[in-house]
Amino acid sequence: MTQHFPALLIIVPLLSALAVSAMGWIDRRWCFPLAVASLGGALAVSVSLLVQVMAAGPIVYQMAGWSPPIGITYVIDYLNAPVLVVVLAAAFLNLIGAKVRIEAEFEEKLGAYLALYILFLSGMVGIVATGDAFNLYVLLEIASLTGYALIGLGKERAPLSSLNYLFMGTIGASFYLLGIGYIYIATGTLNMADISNMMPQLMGSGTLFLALIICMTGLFVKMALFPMHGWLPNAYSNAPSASAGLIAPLTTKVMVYAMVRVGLTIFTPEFTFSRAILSETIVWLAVGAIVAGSLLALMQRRLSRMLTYVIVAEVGYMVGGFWLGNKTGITGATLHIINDAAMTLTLFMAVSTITWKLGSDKFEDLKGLFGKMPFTMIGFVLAALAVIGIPPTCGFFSKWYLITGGIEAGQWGFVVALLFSSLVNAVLFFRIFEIAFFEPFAEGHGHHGHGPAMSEAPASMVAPLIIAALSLIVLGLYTGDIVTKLIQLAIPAGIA
Amino acid sequence: MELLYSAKPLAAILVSFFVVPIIFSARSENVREAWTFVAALLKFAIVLSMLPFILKGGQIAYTVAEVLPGLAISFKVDAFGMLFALVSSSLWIVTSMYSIGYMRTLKEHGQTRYYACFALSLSATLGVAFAGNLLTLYLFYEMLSFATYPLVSHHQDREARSSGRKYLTYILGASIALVLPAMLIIYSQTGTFEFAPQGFMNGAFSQSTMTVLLLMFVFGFAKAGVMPFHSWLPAAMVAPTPVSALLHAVAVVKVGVFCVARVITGVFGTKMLASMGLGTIVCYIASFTIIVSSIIALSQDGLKRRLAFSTIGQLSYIILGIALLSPSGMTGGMLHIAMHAFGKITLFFCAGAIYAASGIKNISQMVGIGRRMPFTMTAFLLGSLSVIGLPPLGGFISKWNLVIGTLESGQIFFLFVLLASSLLNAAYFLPICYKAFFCTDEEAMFERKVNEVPTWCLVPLCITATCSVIFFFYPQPFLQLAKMTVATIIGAPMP
Amino acid sequence: MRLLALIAVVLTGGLIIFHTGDLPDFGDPNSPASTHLSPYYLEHGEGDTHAPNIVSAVLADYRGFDTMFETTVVFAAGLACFFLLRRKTEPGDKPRMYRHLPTGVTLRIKSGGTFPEEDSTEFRRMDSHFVPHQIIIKNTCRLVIPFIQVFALYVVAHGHYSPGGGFQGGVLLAAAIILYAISHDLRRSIHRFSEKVAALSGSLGVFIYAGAGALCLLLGANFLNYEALGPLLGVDAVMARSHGILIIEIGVALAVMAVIVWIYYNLSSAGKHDEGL
Amino acid sequence: MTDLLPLIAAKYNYWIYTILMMIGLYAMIAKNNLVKKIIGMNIFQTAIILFYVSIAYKKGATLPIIMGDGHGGGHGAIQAADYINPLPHCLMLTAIVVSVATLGVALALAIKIYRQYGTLEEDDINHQIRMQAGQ
Repeated sequence: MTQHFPALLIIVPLLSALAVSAMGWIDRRWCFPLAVASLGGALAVSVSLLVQVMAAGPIVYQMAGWSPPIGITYVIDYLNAPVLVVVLAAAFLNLIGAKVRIEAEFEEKLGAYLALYILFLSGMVGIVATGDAFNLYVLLEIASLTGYALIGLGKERAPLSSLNYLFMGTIGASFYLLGIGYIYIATGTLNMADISNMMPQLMGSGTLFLALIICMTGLFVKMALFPMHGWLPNAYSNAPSASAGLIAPLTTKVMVYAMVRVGLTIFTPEFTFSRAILSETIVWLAVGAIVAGSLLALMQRRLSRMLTYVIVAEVGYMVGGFWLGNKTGITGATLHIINDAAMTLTLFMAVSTITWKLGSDKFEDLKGLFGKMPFTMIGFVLAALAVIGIPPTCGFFSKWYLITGGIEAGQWGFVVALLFSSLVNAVLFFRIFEIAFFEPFAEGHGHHGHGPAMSEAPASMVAPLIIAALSLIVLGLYTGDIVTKLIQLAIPAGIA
Repeated sequence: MELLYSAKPLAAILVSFFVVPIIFSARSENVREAWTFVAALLKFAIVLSMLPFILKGGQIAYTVAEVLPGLAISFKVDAFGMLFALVSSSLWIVTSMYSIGYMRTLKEHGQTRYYACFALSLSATLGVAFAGNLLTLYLFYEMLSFATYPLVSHHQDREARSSGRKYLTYILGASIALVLPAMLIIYSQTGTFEFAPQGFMNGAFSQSTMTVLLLMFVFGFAKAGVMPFHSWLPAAMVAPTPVSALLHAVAVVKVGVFCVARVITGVFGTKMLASMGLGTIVCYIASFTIIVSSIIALSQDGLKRRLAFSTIGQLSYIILGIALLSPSGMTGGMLHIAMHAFGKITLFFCAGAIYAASGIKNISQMVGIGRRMPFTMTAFLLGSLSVIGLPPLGGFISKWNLVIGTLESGQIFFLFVLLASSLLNAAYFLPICYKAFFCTDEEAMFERKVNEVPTWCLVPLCITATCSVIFFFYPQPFLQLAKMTVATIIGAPMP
Repeated sequence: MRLLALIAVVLTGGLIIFHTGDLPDFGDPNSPASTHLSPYYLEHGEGDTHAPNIVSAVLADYRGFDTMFETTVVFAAGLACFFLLRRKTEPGDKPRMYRHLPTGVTLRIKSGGTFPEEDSTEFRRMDSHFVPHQIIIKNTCRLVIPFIQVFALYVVAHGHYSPGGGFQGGVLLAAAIILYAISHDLRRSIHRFSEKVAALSGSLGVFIYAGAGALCLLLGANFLNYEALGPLLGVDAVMARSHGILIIEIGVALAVMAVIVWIYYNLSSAGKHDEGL
Repeated sequence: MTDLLPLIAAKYNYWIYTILMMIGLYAMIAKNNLVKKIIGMNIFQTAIILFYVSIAYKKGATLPIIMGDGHGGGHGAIQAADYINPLPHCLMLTAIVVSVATLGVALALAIKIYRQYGTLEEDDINHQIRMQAGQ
């Protein structure tokens, strides 16, 4: 059975999404256990795949039994095995942490919500695992479509934000599709490995260069790289918390992964980084993203909105790191995919816990939270330290690689932007700590109506949060292993 | 040189780390404070158990995890680290005792958080002392910043808030903006962070780059309080006095100078710096800080603020000593870490005792207090004499070595700096003592009955004052450790 | 904003058009797209799957995994529309309108009054004041709908040999039901093909597809490798692929029909499931 | 200009799809009405579908349903050049379904927005949001 694990990665969530949606009509009590079981199962499968890959190298799985260029393949290699584990673990933790909220907010539509949740996840997992350029598009659309729905049922402006997200998402995905079309014109195949085999003969091809630009543009829109980031803050901050905790950690990160995949596996690094002007432009865009994201985050007065701008800046980290085009930079970008997913997960889970008890995430409502919700705040602090980049949390180490990569490539703008953003992040989070630490808790302002006394959130919310927060330190301490045993093996030869 | 692999350094660091959950879950105050003592004694015992081996000229190494390829979180206990670890772990015991008296007398809130953060800070301090490479050093340096933030802003009022903000802005801002980039630049060129007796730069940089990098470190470790990155220190004096005492006379600021000293000796290498003449630049910066801070201290009326500026000046003694790059200068600088610690902590304890007993913070209101609190003020006198550097107190020994160091290196200018500063020290300390003891009855400002502070406060400050005296007559093992460090650096045989 | 949009659009268009020079001519049979991979499908497709319609063969077999997700996309859209729009009908404290069918009289029953049974044949609930009684349209549609459905089944079943397949057939089946909903009214349609049935058969349709794939996996072959079904169906490997295609086409048709109807229910009534358009 | 015209004539499919796509894109960015934007989105997606389908075309070829009796007889080996490329068609079937699904969700969101604000004009909605924030 182990040889079928790459397929199980997708089948388990897909079948259980169907079962959950059916159970929503038959007996709602079964929905949640089923969802947890399926995500847990998929997580176990992904961990076992990671172990297999580390022991025996990449695994290729042929869907429908057709060999690569003819059929669709799934490829689990050093690059995506850790990403898969992180994606599934994040979704799993968030699901458990959000149980109370989901059951309270979507009572009637529990089945539909959980089914969408799992389908979104299976889309994400598929994007990460697939070895076929077109299959990636289909999965991208699954993830996007379910994402629009998960966001759309939020508060106030959520439908409008979600529709704007839909427009931008569709533009992004369509550009990617168009880029695949150009690749197909030039090579006649859709299999990633097959395309990269043909790349050496097509080095000077203008069509492929256009395809690269179009694919990348599409992915940049999807990952909200500055200046195409406009949809993200509204969509994420108005989404229901349970959805934000799923979508915010995964979407941008998986899109960055897709960028790495397209850049390294489809186009091969020799081609991707062959035009200095393109790399240079994109690195400067990333610098813009980092600076703009940080400054805009400073202007926000709501916790969740502030975090969305932090995400915009983080996207700049990863895109810039990748397009530095050297080994250190790409290592940093890939490492940051994993670390940033964990950090964002922790932050959004903490915000979800806070809003659940407090009913608000405006800065002025956060007074005295250290005293009232100590465990939640410990999780929040750890995540904040990781975002600022304080050792031994994982954020420090990926930033380390990114900055070193910038120095090696001589991209001083990028280095300065990273340091600047670390400082701004420190200001951002300490502003909140100050409010939560110094100001006394204002009794009686609008909390969620769970009894008169404000207290720590239920254990089912706090425990996953603390686990996520501790994972930040664990990831940090295992950076060496992750880099030498996985990421460096994933980066193809031919990169300085 | 013998190298021993042992988890003892890690154990010493983790002792106070593991006590944090226990402190949080303790049922009563007594249990909580008992555990603090257990941790402090245990920590001191572990450190002490490593001492004989180090004194024999050995080193103890331990690697926790390889976090980046070829770059590990690792510990290496050498003589210099041992010296610092001894000072901070022994003083934690005394401070814990003092904290109990002080915090209970003033009925401070949030004591559980206080003890927990204190324990964390000590973990971080020992981590810095035992760090085997620059990455580990930086890691614990940052950890210390965060662990001390709740202590500095303990009162949670407006003043504490703005001081806390200033504290973090300076410390964190400087370390992220200056130290981190400098580290990255060095790493990208040399590919290593492992401290070496003669540094590991090996001519990877030109002189101008070296200058910039060195200055980035000297200023970036803002805990060392080199001007103009000093003003967090007076601001941080809003903290409860035990915090000021241990952290801002011993742990935090000494971590700063320790880091600077480590970087100068272990990263750049003294020979390299001497050949490029970079030590002198640092000496001038330190001299400037020494003189200016002493003059500012003269004008301060708040006792703790005066002590703070005095600390800024004394820290730069250490940097000056190291940067002289001469054997005696370095010995003096390193020894001053210990001697100044015992002297200054006594002074802070006294300031806290006065405040706890009478509620007075300003020097101008302390006329005649020596009659009411004779033990405290005697200790204060001893402490100030030590800091000024007069015999028969420990401070004399370190200052003597510093003076010899300036002569050895032939830089007479700094000799005058030291002498001028000693005079200034005397000028801002001795009047306090004088006014406290010698005044007419009319001048005495204490109508109401002021008694000596509780025993829990009094005993610690007597202990540290006595230690200051003892170290004059018997400066071991600190002198030995400092000399061993210098011997390693200059490649001389072990003393 | 408009000017900016125009500039952006013209620039993008210009960039794309600028590169057309490198592209193969329209209809060039020697372009890489037509020479690398596609000849394999054309030359071996029928032999491999026993389906002369190569598009069906590629869709349902060679790239069957894509198509499974295509069906899932449809299902997800159905779920999304339901999730976003559906709301519970208000409790019965508002006045309701009923038409008495034999007489054509419209009744307004105040809240608290006795409402007719929901499935009453004499009374029909109305939401607007005027609903025309279109007997010609209704009866024509009634006549046409069975033919549409039979044709849809043909399209599904004959997808191997002619243009057609699960999606097309499913859409036709859905069109028949939507035609019924338009010509009669949404309530009647929901009464016959309820939301729950739609949702469940949507799941079931995708389940048939994914389940067939998973069955192959349980039988020891790769996911969606229908050859493994051969022993079960009592045919050889090539025919097993052919039958496999049929099975999943049926699943697709079921899912597409149910979900499109479901989406229509929600969109046309803005989630209230009342009389509809 | 003399070189350009035959170039356009030989590759007119690309010109048509590009123009169509840009019309769609322009509508998505510049139009004020949300339904018009949705229509623009559909045009945009359709343009890409046309692009793919035009890749598949080969001069003188027929649709990819293999002629013959289907039982091994017929006229010998199958010539790939006789049939147009089936792969893009298959891909576009997927893309069409995706665009229909997206359209459905977009309309659902538009209905929800209309229910909330009573209008589909974007500047009206933004105005209302600003008014709410101002209060």
